[in-house]
This record gives sequence, C-alpha cells and structure tokens, in this order.
Amino acid sequence: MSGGALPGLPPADMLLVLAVILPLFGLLPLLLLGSRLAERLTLLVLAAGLAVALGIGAEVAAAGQAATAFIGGWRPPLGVGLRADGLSAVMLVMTAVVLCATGLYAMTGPATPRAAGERMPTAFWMLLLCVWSALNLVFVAEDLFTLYVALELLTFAAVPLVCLDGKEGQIEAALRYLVFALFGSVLYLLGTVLIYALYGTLDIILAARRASVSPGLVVALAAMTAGMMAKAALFPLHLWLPPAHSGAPPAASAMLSAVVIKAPIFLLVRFWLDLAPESLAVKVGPILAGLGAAAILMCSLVALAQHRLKLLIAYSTAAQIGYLFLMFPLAAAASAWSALAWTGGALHLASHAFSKAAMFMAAGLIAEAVGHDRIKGLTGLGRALPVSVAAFGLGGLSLMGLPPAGGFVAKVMLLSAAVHLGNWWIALVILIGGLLAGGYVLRVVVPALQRPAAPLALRPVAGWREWVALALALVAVGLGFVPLEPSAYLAIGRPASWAEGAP
Amino acid sequence: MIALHLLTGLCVLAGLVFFAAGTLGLLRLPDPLTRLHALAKADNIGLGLIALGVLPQLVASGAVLAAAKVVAIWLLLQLSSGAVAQLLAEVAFRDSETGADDPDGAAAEAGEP
Amino acid sequence: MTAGTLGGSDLLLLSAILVPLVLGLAALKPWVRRWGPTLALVAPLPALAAVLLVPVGQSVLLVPAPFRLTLALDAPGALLLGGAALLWLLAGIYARAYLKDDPERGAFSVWWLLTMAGAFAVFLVADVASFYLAYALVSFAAYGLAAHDDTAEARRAGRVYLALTVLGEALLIAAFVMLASSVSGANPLIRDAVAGLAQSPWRGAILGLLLVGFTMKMGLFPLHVWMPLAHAVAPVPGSAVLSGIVVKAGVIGLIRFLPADLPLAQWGMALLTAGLFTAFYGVAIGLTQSHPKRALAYSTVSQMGVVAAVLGAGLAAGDAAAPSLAAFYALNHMLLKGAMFLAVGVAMASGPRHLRLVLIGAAVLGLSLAGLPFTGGALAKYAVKAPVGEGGAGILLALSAGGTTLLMARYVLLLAARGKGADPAAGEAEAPPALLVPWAVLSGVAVLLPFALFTPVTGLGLGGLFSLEGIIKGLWPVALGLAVAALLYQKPPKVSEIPAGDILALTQGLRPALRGLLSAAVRLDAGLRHWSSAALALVLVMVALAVAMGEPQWLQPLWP
Amino acid sequence: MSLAFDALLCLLALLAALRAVAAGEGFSRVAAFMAYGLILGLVWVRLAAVDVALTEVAVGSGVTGLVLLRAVARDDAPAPLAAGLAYRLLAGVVALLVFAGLAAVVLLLPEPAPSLAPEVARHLPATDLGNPITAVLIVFRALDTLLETVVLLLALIGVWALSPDRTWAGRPAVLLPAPWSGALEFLARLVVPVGVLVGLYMFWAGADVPGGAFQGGAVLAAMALMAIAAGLLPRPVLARRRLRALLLAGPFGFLLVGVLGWVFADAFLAYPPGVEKAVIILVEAAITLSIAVTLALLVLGPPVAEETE
Amino acid sequence: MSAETLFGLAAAALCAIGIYGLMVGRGALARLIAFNLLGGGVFVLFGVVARRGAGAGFGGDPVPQALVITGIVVAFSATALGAALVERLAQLRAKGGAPSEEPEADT
Repeated sequence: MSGGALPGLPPADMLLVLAVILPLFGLLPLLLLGSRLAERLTLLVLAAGLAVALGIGAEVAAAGQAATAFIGGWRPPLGVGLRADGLSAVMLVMTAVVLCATGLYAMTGPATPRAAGERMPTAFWMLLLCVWSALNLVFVAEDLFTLYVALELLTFAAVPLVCLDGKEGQIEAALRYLVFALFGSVLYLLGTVLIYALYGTLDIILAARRASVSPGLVVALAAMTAGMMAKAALFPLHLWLPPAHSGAPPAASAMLSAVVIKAPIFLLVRFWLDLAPESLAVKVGPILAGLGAAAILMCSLVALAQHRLKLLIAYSTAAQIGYLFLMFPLAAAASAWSALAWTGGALHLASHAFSKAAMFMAAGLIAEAVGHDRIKGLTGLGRALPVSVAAFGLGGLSLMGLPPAGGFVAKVMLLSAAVHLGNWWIALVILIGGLLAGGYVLRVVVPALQRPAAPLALRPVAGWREWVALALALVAVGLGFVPLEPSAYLAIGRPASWAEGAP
Repeated sequence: MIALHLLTGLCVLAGLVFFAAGTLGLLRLPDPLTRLHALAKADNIGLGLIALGVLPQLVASGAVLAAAKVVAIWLLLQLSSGAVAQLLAEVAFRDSETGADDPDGAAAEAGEP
Repeated sequence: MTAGTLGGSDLLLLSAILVPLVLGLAALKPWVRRWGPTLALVAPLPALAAVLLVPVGQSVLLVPAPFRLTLALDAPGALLLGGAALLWLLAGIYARAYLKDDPERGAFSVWWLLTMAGAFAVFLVADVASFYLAYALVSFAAYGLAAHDDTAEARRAGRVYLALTVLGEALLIAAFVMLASSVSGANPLIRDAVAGLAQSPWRGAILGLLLVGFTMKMGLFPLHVWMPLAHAVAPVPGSAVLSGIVVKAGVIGLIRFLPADLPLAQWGMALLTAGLFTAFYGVAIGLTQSHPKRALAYSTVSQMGVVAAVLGAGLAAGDAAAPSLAAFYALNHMLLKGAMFLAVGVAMASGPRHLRLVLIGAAVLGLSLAGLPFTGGALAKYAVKAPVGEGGAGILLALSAGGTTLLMARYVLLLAARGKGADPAAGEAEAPPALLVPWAVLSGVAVLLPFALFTPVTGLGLGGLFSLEGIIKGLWPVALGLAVAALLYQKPPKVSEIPAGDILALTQGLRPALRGLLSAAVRLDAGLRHWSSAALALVLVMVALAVAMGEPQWLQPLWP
Repeated sequence: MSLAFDALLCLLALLAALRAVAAGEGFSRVAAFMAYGLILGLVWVRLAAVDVALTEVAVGSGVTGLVLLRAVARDDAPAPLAAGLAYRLLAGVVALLVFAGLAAVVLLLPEPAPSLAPEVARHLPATDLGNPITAVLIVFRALDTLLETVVLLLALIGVWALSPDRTWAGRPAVLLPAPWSGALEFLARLVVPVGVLVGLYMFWAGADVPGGAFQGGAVLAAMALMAIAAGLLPRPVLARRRLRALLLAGPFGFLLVGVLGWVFADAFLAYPPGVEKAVIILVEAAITLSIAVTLALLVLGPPVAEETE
Repeated sequence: MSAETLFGLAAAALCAIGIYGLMVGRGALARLIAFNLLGGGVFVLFGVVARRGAGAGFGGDPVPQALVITGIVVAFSATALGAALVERLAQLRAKGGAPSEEPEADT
C-alpha cells in the first residue's frame, strides 16, 4: 500500500486499478443484456467511475505524491506499474466528467430519436465503456507495451464509433482512420522495441534513468513521436480527423474530439518530459511547435471556409491540437516559466475537452432540430434553441481565449511563458489563432443571434440534453477562475520516480 | 551407418526431383485440371520420399516421437492435399462447364493453390 | 483596503456592477425580459449612488490573492462613472418611450443591461485581469446595441465592429501579458503593473500595443472606421450610449495604463499628433455627411482626437494632472453628445412648430461642445489648455474648436431638414413628454454640470475664465467657425457624401485577396488529406525528427 | 552452414514481402502475404522462439490470411490506378532512408545485450510454470493479456456493429459459397476431431512446453470453421446467450480471478499462493475457449440477413 | 555477422518494405497487408532482441517473445476489423450508395 490513504477511501493502488477495470466490469455483461438494461448499467458504471476518478484525485492531493500500483505485485522492470501523478489525476477526472456528460446526453429519453433497433444503442454503450477503460489506462500506465495495447483498445473502440450510423461516407472515414492510426501505432511499437533493445526495460521511469543520447534512442523517440502525431492528427497528418469526427453521431464525435484525441498528446507529453533526456527535448521542441503553429493557422483558415457545422468544429479540433504542441519548446526549457507553460498546456487540454464536447453536443441538437448541418440555414436559431446556441457560444468563447473562460487563462499562461522565454513567433501564433478562432465561432453565433429571416420549422429536442451541453460549457467557463500561476497540483509526482511509497 | 546416410541422401534427392517436376508441371501445363494433377501427385510423392529419407536419421538418434510426428505430418498432408485438389478440381470443372471461364484465365489463376 | 468585512461603501461599489449584470442575465428568461426596459431604469441607480456617496480613493479587495479582484474609485473613474450613470438613467427613460412599439425591445434591454454592467466595471476595476474581463464585456455587449435593427447595413456594421473588437482584444491581451509579467504575482494591480513598466524590457512594445488597442476603441484615425457605421445604425438611445459611454472605455484604459509620472516624449508626441489629426479629419468627413447621426458620430471621432491629444501632451510632459483633466473633458463630451443624439430622436417625433424649440436646444448644445464662453464646454476647453500649453498644439486645439462649431452648425442644419421632412403626419404634434423631458434634463445638466465640477477637478478659480482675456480666447474660434458656416450656407459647395467608414472602402480590394487565401488554404488542405501525401508526410516527419536529434559525428564512420 | 540457411530464409521473406507490396491484383497480394507469414514462422524457429512461431503461423498468417482472402473475394471494387512513378521513386528513397537508419541502429545495439531473462528465471519457480513465455504472459504481465482478450472481443463488437440494424441478431454470411462437396465433408470428418485434440493438447502443454492459450485457441477456431464450412455445424445465431457467454468466459473469468487476487494475495491479478498452477490452468482454459470462439466469429463476419436454410 | 545481426538487418528491410507498401499501396486492403508486413518486421526485430538477450537457461529473453504473441493477436484483430470495414464498404457501394458528401478521389 503506498502513500497515506485517505480515511474512508480504498487505498490508492486499488483505486488506480479500479479506474481501469471498472469500465471493463461494466462492458462485459452488456453483451448479454438488451439496450435498455445496457444503458442503465452503463450510467451506473459511469457514476461509480466518476467517484473513483475523484477518489484518485483526492488521494494524490492528500498524499502529495503520485499514487502507484503494481499489477500482480510484480514491480517493474518485470511487472507492469500503474502510476497517477498530478497531471494523470486531472486527466482522469476530466475524462470521467466528459464521458458522464456524454452518457447523459446519449441517454434515451422521451424526445430522443428512437434508434432503429438494438444494434446502435448497445454497440454505443459498449464502445463508450471501452474508450473509457483505454483512456484511463493511457493516463496511468507507465509501461510502454501496456500503453501500446491501451492505444489499440482505444482505436478499436473509436473506429466503430465513427461509423455507427452505417452510412457509406462514414465507413470510408472510419477505414481511413483505422489504417492511418494503425500505421502510427506500429511506428510507436518500432520505437518501443528499440527502447527495450537499448535499456532492457519497457518501464518509462527506469528507461528514463538509463537513457543516454545514442542513435538508437534518437530513432526510437523519432518513431514513437511520429506515431503519436499520426494518432493525434497533428497537421499535416490530419487527413482522417475531419471526416471521422464530423461523420460520427453527435455523442460519439463529442467523445472523440474531447478526450480520445488527447490520449496520444498526453503520451507525447509523458515521453518528452519524463523519458527523453533534456538535450533531445530542446532540439525537437521547435519542430513540434512549428507543426503546431501550422496546424493552428491552416486548420483555422479551412474551418473559416467550411459550409457544414460539424466539419467546422472538426477542423477547429485539428487547429486547437496545434496549441498543445506549442507547449513543448516552452515546457522543455528548464526555467520557472516552463512550469507556467506546462500548467497552461494542461489547462488548455482540459478546457478544450469541455468546450469541444459542449460544441459537438450543441451541433448535434441543432442538426436534430433543424434537420440539416449547413451553417447558412442557422440564422435566427438563437431564439428557437437558446440553450444550445448558448452552449455553442460559451464553448466558442473558450476556444477564442476570451475571459472568463478556461481557454483565456491557458492562453495567457502560454503567452507569458512564450514572451519570457523569448519565443516571439509562438506568442504571435497564439494571438493569430485566437483571432481566427473568433472568426469561425462568431461566423456561426452572430447569425444565430439575429432575427430569423423565415420562421424556422423545428423538430422538438429534449430540453435536458441541451442543459447537459450547457453544463459542460459552463465547466469550461468555470476553468477560467484557475489562478494565473504554475499549479502546485500538477507538480505532484514530477520528476517521475518509483522511489516514493513502498520501497 | 554409411548405408543409412547414403539411403537418406538418395531418398531426399529423389524427393527433390519430384518436387521440381511438380513445380515444372505447374508452370508449363495449359489448364487448371492438368496442373492440379501434376501438383497433387508430384508433391505428395516428393514429401513421402523426403519423410522416408529423414525417418532413419531420427530413429537412429533415438527421437522416436519426432519420427512418429513426421509420419503423422505426411499422413495429414496426404489427406489435406488430396481433398483440396478435389475441391479445386470441382471448382475448375464447374467454371469450365458453365463457361464462366473468364477470357484472361482468371479462373485458371484462381485454381493455383 | 477593507479586505475582510465589506463596508457599506464597498457593497455600494460592488452593487454598481452586480445589479445591472444580474438584471441583464436574469433578462435572458422570457418572463423577466418583458420587464427589461423598466429594469433598465433601476440598474444605474446604485452606480449613481456610489459616485455620490463613496469617497474618492476608496478601494476594496473582493477576492484575496492569487486572484486579487479589486475595485477602486479614483478621480477620473468617479467623473466618468457619474456621467455614465446619469446618461444611462436618462437614456433609459428615453429608450423606454422610444422603443415602446418595437417587438425586439426585450432583447435590446438585455444587451443594454450587459453593456451597462461592463461600462461601470471598466471604470471601477483596479486589477489587470478583471479590467480585461470588463473591457471584453462592454465591447462585445455593445455589439447588441449597434446591430439591433435587422437591416443588411446593421449586419455589415456589426461585422466590422466585431472584427475590429476581436483584433483589439488580441492586441490588449498581448500588452497586458507583457505588462503583468514584469511584476511578480499572478494578477497585479494596474497601478503596480504600470509602475513596473519603466524598467520592463519590452516597454516600447507594451506602449505601442496599449495605444493601438485603446485608441481603436476611442476611434482614432485610421481605426475609427467602425464608429460612424455602428453609431448610425443603432437606435437613437443606443447611439447615445455608444457614443457617450462605450467609447470612454478606451479613454479610461489610456488613463489607467499610461504612466502618469514617467515622461515619454516620443510616445506622447505621437499620441498628440494622431489626436490632433483625427480632430480635424473627423470634422472634415463629418461635414460631408447627410444624416445627423453620422455627423455626430464623426464629431465623436473628432472630440476623442482632442482627448487623445490632451493625454498625449500629458504623457510627453509627464504631467500627472493631465489624466483627470482629460476625464473632465470626456465627461463634458459624454453628456453633450448623449443629449445631441437624443435631440435627433426628439426632432424626428416633433412637428415643424416644436422643431424650432428643439433646434434652439441643439444649437446651445453644439455651441457648448465648441466651447462658447459661459457654457460648460468653455470650462472643459479651458481646463485642457494647461497640459497642451500655448505652443503650436494649443493653437491647433483652438482651431479644432472652430471646426467643431462648423460641424455643429451642419448638424443643426441636418436636424432641421430631418425634422420637417421626416414625419408630415406629426403636423402640430409635440414630441411625447417621455422623450422631451429626459432630453431637456440631460441638456441642462450637460451645459451646467461642468461649472460645479470645474474647481474640484482643476483647482483653478472660475475668475480666470470670466476675465476679458479668457472670454476673447474662448470666443474667437467659435466666431470664426460661425462665420465660415454662414459663408458655406450661402454657397453650398458641391461635395458628394463620403460613405460612412470612409477608408473602409479601401478594404474592399482586400476581400477578393482574403477569399483567394481561403480557397488556397482549402486546396492545400485537400491536397494534404490524400492518403499518399499524408503517409509520405508521416515518414518524412519521422526522418526529420531523427535528423534533428542526431549529431553529425554519428555519420563519421561513413566518410572516415 | 546454418548462416547460409538463415540468409536464404531472409531472402525468401524479403521476396515474399516485395511480392505482397508490388503485386497488382488483390488475390496474388494475399497469397504472397500468406507465404510471407509461413516463412516468418521458420524465421521464428531459427530465433529459438517456438511459441511465437506457432502463433505467427496460426494467427499471423493463417487466420489473418483467411480474413484477407474473404475480404478480397467480397471486395469487387475496381483496382484503383497505381501511384505515379515519381511518387513511387520518392517513397522508395524514403523507405531506403528508413532502412539505413534502422540497420545502423541494429548494428550499433549495445553488446552485453540487456535482458530480463535472468529476472524471469529467478521468479519462474514462484509461478511453478515450466514455459517462461506463458509465465510472462499470464503472471508477470497479466494485464497485457487481459487487455488483449478485451481487444479481440472489442474487434468482434466492432465487426458486428457494421451489420445493418435489422440483422443484429441474425447469422453470419455463408463462408464457402460452393455447393456441398463430398471431399470437404470427408476431410472435415477426419481432420476436425484430430485437430480439436491437437488444439487442446497445445493449450494443456502450454504451461511447460511451447504452446498456450492463443495457439491452442487458433487451432480450435480453425477446426470450428472447417466444420461449419463442411456443413457439419450450422452457422451460429450470433444473438444467442450461450454463444455470447462463451465469448465472455475468457476476459470476464480473467477479470474475476484478478479481483480475487485482491482478496487472497493483496494485489490485482496476483495468484493465491500454493494453488497458482491450478488457477492459471483454469484461467488459460477460459481464455482458450473464448479465443477459439472469437477468432471463428471474426472470420465468419458480421450478421447478415436472417436466412432460412 | 552473427545470425541475430542478419535477422536484424532482414527485420529492418521488412520494416522498410512495409513502410514503402503503406505509402504506395492503393486501396485499403493493400495498405492493411502493408501494415501487417511492417508489423511482421517489427516483431522479427523483437525476436532478434530476444535472441540477443538469451541466457539463464532460455534460448531467448521470454519477455519480448511474450510481447510478440500479444502483438500478433492485436494486429490480427486490427486486420479483421479493417477487412470487415472494406467488405461493408464494398457492399454499400455495390448497392449504389450515394457518394459521400465530399467526393474525395482516393488517389
């Protein structure tokens, strides 16, 4: 048992393992149940999982050090270790909240469209739990091969989600997503085998301790980073994201854009700040930031030119991912300001998750009510669907980086770090990104607030689903009240080591 | 001992000859049925001879179980290649019968194992 | 600094902001929105009370570190807050009558209340982060007032306004980040941040961004294009508030963020020249306008130029008194301009006989703005003479007063035309009292209030003004302006009307270029999203990463 | 002498791989890929990893090849035009660059190769298993294996989710569209029982000699498919509870044993001391059963229209 | 030139061929096969590392060999999912499904 367990809460290592296997416990019986029972069981598991995630967060805060667990009692390098430091705990809680909201949003209520048969709802609930288990594992696993299996579990759950409606365009998008993601994960595997060949261990922390700059490590990190960039759809590797995220059913695209896309990014942060030696991180930082900047500028411009609402939001995801890559050169430099950049990046990761999930849910409700996805036909919608447009607007507010949203605080933190570390072009890109985000958000919100030219014929939409979207948007706004200083919570468990806790 | 090695060498060599004949038949013969005929016959006898050649070596070195496995493999192959050849022949025959034989001999190509 | 318990005056300061904000958000509910216009009357009262009761210099820490949300009432803030509260109250009464048969008045009142909350907050907050929050609130909520009518022109004006507002926000956040980071701690007070400006390494960049960001809100050339568009399309009470108060957010920004005691000659001169140029430019374009509201909008551009000039002079000389004098001038402009916009509405609604009365009132307001002796405007002009000094700038300042007189004459002329032709059915009808009374009260206050405030703000006696030499100095620019107006009235020159947002027309050329850029981006994106290019890109990225991390000596064995 | 054989083996593998990439037509590409898989099986034997050789041949080229063959047969889309010569040259150059990088790294691998073999040897007796690979799979890295069974199940759920709504509870499509053939039935009647015996033996022997759950499961799946193709067994109705319970046996069983680990051995997926071998065999049996059913259903594909045979 | 180095270079070559196939491959099936080739190459690399780490009475380090078994099964499930997607796509296209919203030429 490691770390001082909070009274009343089960020990930290049990919670860690629970976070991974609880969704599996929920998933497996679903095969035997009908879709109504499946829904109820999933919502129950979602609630329990949220409690576990919050428990882990509390344990890490109370113990002031990372929570650790060893599978089967075997310590690395032989066994597999799970470890949740400050950042992992934040990611676990973020994922739990977003997926609970998605569950509520996708719940069949009086006004939700009747699913044609058992296939869609049952498959959706199973895939949701799989996504959750995989994400939790990605955030806590410290073993490179376990991370590979977790990433594959995530991809195999995300691909069917994309083509759940079964239309031809979506299946083509899902196929393209699957094969490109596989290309990425096999490159990651190539990196993993080289790391094992060099250091005889797959554990990130032990490998980091033995890591020294050598051709093998360089090729390994290059392959792993390229693989993760392919799975994170960083520009110019974003071919699969727009069709996949816009084609998926609304609840699924909310999940995909908000949390599934964050797993490979989290791993990149894990590699470049825990595993790789400082000298390599400084060399690679500019390349990652350069591609991130290209992503922000290019994908925002293309988002401005989109005619369909969901495609606009999907391109916005591709652009916002660019911000997260701007963090690497800032966080790699060993200075007080890099801690601020590190906090800004984590905050952007979280606030983008909440605001993007809210925007996709709102877009789904708007498409349901109006019957089409074209931006042109949305004039005057603000009066008909005020709550959905408000959710979309508040989410957009966070993307634009305007106070009082979380996106604003993250932008200020990254800007301050960029200014102090002298990366002027990063500061400029952040500002231009905010402008372009303003462009493509206001392009939808402003016509919605005007008076409709012709009265809109709307199909009824369940009120509580709109409030779920608005609640998520309000959480993104709530993140705006995070203090503008390096967060102590995120510093727990850094630099990573197994030393603390049980010897 | 020398006789043993001689026997093994001879058998394996003969087996190889049959395999070569089978492959030559595959490349040279015109239509699927005759190719199947060549392959099924030649490869089976080839494998039989090689198994025959290897058996004494194994028995001599005391690995009786391995020898039994080699024989089992040979038997399984007899069975499966015979049945598969039969199936392919049925398909080839039905295609040539119904004239579904595509002009560019795709069916013939499909006949190839 | 009463951090713990919130005293009576602290609560008053807080409620000045919270009451309009809460009412505005509550008005989102349909049944509250029906009472919107009446709520709009109640909302400014706490602010008015705060200005009257709370001693100047009082500040309250709402949320302790690391947020440090603080409100503070300093001299310029109190002046502008008082004027704003008064104008919101009277314009609110006016708007209730003006919009009584407009179906969308509920929505208008939501934007009205939110802009009010933002405006009061901008004048009160004392820390950087909440200033940015208040500034963003007043800027984006004002969009609702501008783009109220559902006409194509209103939508275009709204788009231009939003584009420039988002640009302004980006510039300001960059400046605030650099400003705040020179002081330790998460969210410094504006005072401390500005104090740290002297030795901050990016002083030039910060000042540049601050000046551009705030003068864009004030409508200084060349970033004034949005103001004539927005103020012309807004309904009359909306234009009054936009031109009167929302523009002052830029003024208070400059007052707060420019170092009072650190003489910066070049930045000061730059602001001074830009201000003076805008003063004359506004008058020149305003004269060609055919609608009284657009003429007034250009007059605001011109007057804000004067305020910028005053602040520039103060910055150049490091004169600590300049900000409060500029605030006094801005207050005078706020009330006069508000009254003039309301006059347009009253003129529209009254028949020919009553129109004469309205025209006389408007003329008085115009002359007061121009600085005719014995009017409030003269006091304002006299007050700002000190920082600008007697040199070339002083003369130009006086000349701009002449220009303003000319523009005001044009405005009265347009008002007369507008009055007769606008509403023949009005016949002998008199403007409804709900419009007439608030306008009359506002005009009276606008002309007389400076007399009460002159000595406390400037510390000078009134005597100097009423001396013969003072009268002469105030009179000749006005006389000159009237003479030229009479001359032009005889032989009106054939000058075609310059479209509102004058130099915006130049940007029409930009539109196809922008569209070209978008389609190029889409084509590049479509190209990159083919499988062959993406797969190749992935492998090239891997190779690039490896090469970037590699060291040259690893290739040594290849060529020993 | 053996180096020459290894070189020949490598050459064959490269040729098969090149053929699989360069072949124009879908079927010959899959045929080349299956040949590649079998040659890799030999490579694994040469690398002294018989367990992996079994898995590579059974799953890597056998079942994968079967799935690809089925896909080639059903995907009658016209073969899209090949990439331009310039692009192919560029791709070739880049591939060579990657080869050079990897080859350099392989040549520069550290000489006393770091290895966990001694670590495994030290802890092997605690698991009282003979086969170290099974020990690593089921004991030391048990979480990977648990997740792997879930991955397989998830792939099946993904494949089933592709069916149209109305046939969610139907039967999978016919595997072999040919009419009944005596030869196939004869072959099935003879080989299936022997195959099942071999599969069970491979699972049972996995504890001590090369073999194990995955290899045994693959052989059992093959036998099931042969029986269904020959008509000895009907195509299963996918919504039947019993079939789905079989699917769950592996992952759920493993999960339950893992949770029991908390109770008896104070760590998740730890085996109660003293009865490790029995529990491990039990778990492996459940996994073998589930893998056999899952692999078979994956090859059979999504449920299509309900047919009255 | 030991056997391990030979197989190591062969594995590197297989990876290169796989990557070439993934770049040049036309149509999803060709790419799936190229993915399996690349996967096979990486797994042989695992095998070489295992063989180099032989010792303590084993012919090869059991940990990477166990990983390869897991990897092969995961690669198979990926290929099965991909193949099912390809078949479903062919089925829909054969039924004259409406072309997807943006007719992207899959060149």
